[in-house]
Amino acid sequence: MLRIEEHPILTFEKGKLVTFTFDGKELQGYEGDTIASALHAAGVKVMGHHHVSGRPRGFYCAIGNCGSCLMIVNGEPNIRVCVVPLEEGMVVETQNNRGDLL
Amino acid sequence: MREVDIAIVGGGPAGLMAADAAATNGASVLLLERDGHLGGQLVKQTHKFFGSEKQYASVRGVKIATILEEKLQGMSDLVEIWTDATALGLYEDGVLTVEKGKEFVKIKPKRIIVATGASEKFLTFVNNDLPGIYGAGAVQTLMNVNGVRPGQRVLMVGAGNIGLIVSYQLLQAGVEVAAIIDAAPTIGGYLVHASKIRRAGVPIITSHTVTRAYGKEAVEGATIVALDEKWQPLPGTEQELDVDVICISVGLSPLAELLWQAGCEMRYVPQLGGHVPVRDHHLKTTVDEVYIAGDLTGIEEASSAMVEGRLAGLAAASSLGFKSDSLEADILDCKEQLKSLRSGPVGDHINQGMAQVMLDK
Amino acid sequence: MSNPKTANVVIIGGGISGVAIAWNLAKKGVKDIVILEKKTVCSGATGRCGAGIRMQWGAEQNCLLAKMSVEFFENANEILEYDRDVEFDQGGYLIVAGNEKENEQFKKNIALQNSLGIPSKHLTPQEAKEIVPHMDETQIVGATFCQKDGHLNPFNTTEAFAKAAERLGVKILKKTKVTGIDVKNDKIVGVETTGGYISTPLVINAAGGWAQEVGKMAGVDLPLYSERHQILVTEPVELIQDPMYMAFSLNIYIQQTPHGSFIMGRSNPEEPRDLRQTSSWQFLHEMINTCTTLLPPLRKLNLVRQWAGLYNMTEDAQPIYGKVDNVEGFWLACGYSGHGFMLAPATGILLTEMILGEPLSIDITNLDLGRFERGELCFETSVV
Amino acid sequence: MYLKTGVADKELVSNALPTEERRASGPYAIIECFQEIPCNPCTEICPFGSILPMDDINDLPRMDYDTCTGCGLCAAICPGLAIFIINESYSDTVASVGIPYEFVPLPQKGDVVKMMDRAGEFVTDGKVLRVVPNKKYENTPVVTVEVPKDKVNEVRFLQLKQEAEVAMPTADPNDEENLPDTTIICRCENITVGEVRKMIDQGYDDFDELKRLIRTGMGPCQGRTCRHLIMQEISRKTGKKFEDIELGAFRPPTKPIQLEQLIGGKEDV
Repeated sequence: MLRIEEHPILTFEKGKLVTFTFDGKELQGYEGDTIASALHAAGVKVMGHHHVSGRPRGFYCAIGNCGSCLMIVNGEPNIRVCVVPLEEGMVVETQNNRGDLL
Repeated sequence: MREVDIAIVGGGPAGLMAADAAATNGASVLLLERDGHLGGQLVKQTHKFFGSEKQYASVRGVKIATILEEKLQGMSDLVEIWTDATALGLYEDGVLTVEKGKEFVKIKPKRIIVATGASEKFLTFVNNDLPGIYGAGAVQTLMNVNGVRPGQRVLMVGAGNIGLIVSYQLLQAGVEVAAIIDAAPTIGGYLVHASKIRRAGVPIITSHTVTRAYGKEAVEGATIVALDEKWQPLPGTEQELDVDVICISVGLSPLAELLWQAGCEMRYVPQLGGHVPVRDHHLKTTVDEVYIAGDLTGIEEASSAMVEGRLAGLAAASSLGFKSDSLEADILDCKEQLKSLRSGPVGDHINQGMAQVMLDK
Repeated sequence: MSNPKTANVVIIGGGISGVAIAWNLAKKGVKDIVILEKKTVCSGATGRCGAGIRMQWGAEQNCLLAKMSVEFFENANEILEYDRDVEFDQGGYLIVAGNEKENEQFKKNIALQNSLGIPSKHLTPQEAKEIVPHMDETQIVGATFCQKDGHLNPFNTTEAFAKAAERLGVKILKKTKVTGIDVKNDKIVGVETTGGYISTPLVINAAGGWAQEVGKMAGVDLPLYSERHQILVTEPVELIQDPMYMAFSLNIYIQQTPHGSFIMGRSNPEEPRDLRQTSSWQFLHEMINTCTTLLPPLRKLNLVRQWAGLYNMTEDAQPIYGKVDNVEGFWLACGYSGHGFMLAPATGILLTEMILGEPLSIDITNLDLGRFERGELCFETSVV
Repeated sequence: MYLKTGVADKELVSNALPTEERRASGPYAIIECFQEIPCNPCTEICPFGSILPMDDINDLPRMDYDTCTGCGLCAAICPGLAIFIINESYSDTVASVGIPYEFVPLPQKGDVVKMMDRAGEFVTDGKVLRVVPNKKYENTPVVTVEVPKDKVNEVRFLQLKQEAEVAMPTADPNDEENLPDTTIICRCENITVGEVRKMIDQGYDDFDELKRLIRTGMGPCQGRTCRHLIMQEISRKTGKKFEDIELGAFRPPTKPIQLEQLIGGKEDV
């Protein structure tokens, strides 16, 4: 379990439980999570594969800059999941190409 | 077009102090913060700060952020705060473009204080793009903001203050730290930080670097190797560590993209962490309307960033004619504080660096 | 390696024109050619351009020059023995008409183009939509299309010429700025540079946006000005658009590169006429407003970067080719008004022929400097 | 060794101790702060003035052991967690040590904990005498533990002994070279070190030249991650000084933004 339940300095007030899907699988996170943090807490490290080399890509900069965590969210490609807040019912999918615009 | 006396880019320690100082002197301030909350790196700092009372010594970074934010909230007539607002461009006509939430906004400030901090340096090693390799900042965000552990067992690369502090935070979050390595022959961070991690059983291994990560879809381990006096790997000294996270903390670079765009004169000063803006003693750049504060003036501690922020805020407000009775004394106080913070052995390189980018004496 | 002290030919400017001329001259046996580049090869207008090439022009001469260039580009990798790829993507140019007047002009252009062997055709809005399915066809009244048009990778194309030229002995001095041109008795005798003096009887001004400045160094006030043009590029997506999409009446062009990113540029007569290469936020609004009206799904693309480059403009938006009559040894290959990249293969061939006194493959003598004094301008309307 | 390992040398520690006589007469604070850094809260907090005022904020703290009562406030406030409270005369048989401890779970009075030395090695078991939460001082609890008298200046940590030991060398010394060409240098565009090296070998020694030709730094991060690495590679291969290599252009925007958001704006243009 990657969620921190007890911490000597910080208290994490968990928000409402949020249900979303990742590649069709139902997962849960909390309000206040980014998509990336919820996936990470659920043990998902690979968020896509580079479209040329096929190498796995995951969370890296956490500030929406590096483009390493691009995923398809609610059908829209190239979403930087490290900075997008998790919402109830989101459909999150692995992106293995450059993203289909049409 | 939104107009304001002073726009401040960055709601970290420098930006918060700048906003406070400028507004206290009567200037209207728009404070822009990329994140969803103010504080910048402060909110990830669960340790108590060094320095003196004026720089909130012995208060935890995360609490300093709250204190500074509350001060600004008391000045809501003059200070407007935008979170989730990333400065995108600083154009030749002085217009600052901002992505505020999902909105593109243009601001025409009379003065701008850039306090964007720093970005993390990275390392080249085999498989350095595997998931499970994170910058120290990302680990802190995940752990201290989202409350999620980055993994089970971490190799920390870099024994500067950030590497040491994040290692300590990992331990506090219940994550094992397999080792802290650093290519340098000695520990770069404060030794009191090193000692408190070492006594918790984490080995600190100097003169070592990481040469490869391995793992199929994500990190499963790392190879480290000893370095000789010339920083070259010593054959036969390779060791493999079973870790699922490699945390990179090999230094910071001043994040000065907006200043480059605006045409500020920059200079490469290794003591300050890279290319930094040329400035005068009031932290004004070579572009008259643009002031600077914090890590982008040169990589230092948050205590100095706060004082610089206050100084830039005072100076920018003063240049617009906003002057309280204590202005001169306040500016002098900032300069004295900076001098004092930089007077010890750890400040030597900062002073050497500053001497190379000062416009006035 | 020290810089040469003498040269038979000095070319000022390491953009596509300069390297193309150098390669052609060297191929014809000219020795001791030096290219002077103040920054790095391709760092000026070439490296900032949209790199499109089309044969769909309104004036016969331009059609012929472009056709010559297309034919060259089709085999550029082989001709230049390039080890990478110039990425000539012949996805065509779809040029849309925003009004009936423009549409009628297009039909006349097609007749001319077809008579010259250019396989362009006129399309209805619905036919155009079949080629670019994500367009809003209600925004246009017609279009023309030529499959043989396309775009290249400007960096690789320039490198291909530069390397081929170097293999033939051309010296490219980068980070070497020309500080003066030495003219004695109305004759070129040398060039002063930040890397030392080079004696030479012949200087070619291929300085793009800085051609006016270079002219002044030789005491010639060229009828040129530079104008900023801006471009933006997006994050890549899977390939959805083959042709370059262009609208003269709206002053825009939009293409998807093989890499997947979209590159789009827009002209604006109000852009500053100086050597500024800064970007503006106004451009973003104007470009994106137009782009998302014409091609609505592109609104979901992510902007990665914007930049600007210089168009070197003449009064009739046509290049100046040829020598300067009162300064012996001073040659011009400038004033492309935005088309220098696509014309480069022809520029290289024709300027070489002119310099060597050979018969011209295409008559371009009317594009000389004298036309401005004679009042014989050569207007071309099909421009962005 | 201190600078290499973070473990203070014996001499440093013994020099910080008061006289034998003072050590035997009641609790005292020991400040294991051996590096001049700008920091002075300990001098401000001490109610007895036992930690002498500093001339310069970078000075090392100095103790007046005659007035120190071992009250523990300095241990609670020290940002470096470098102050410990020692009572060698806690009883006739045992001593006590107070250790600032910022971990969970927090031990309770009466718990028996493992006591570690400055290098995290196990020394002895100890019984927790009290836990002061120090809410007023930023919640740095000080845990006081009963330990054998001869171990009191050896132990500095409790309980959280990690299993983490560095594995023995297993890698093949004839492994690939240190940084093979296949290593990724530009994540966004998936460019390898080998591609960069090949270009540098051909004479390209400028960041923007490489950017144009092989797209390093052209991706969405705009070189934030790779710019320095590429410049280092140029420097390494050409021998050019890092500062003599041009950094290349920085262009707006600082991060990608969806075109949709830029629609409109006519009122300002």
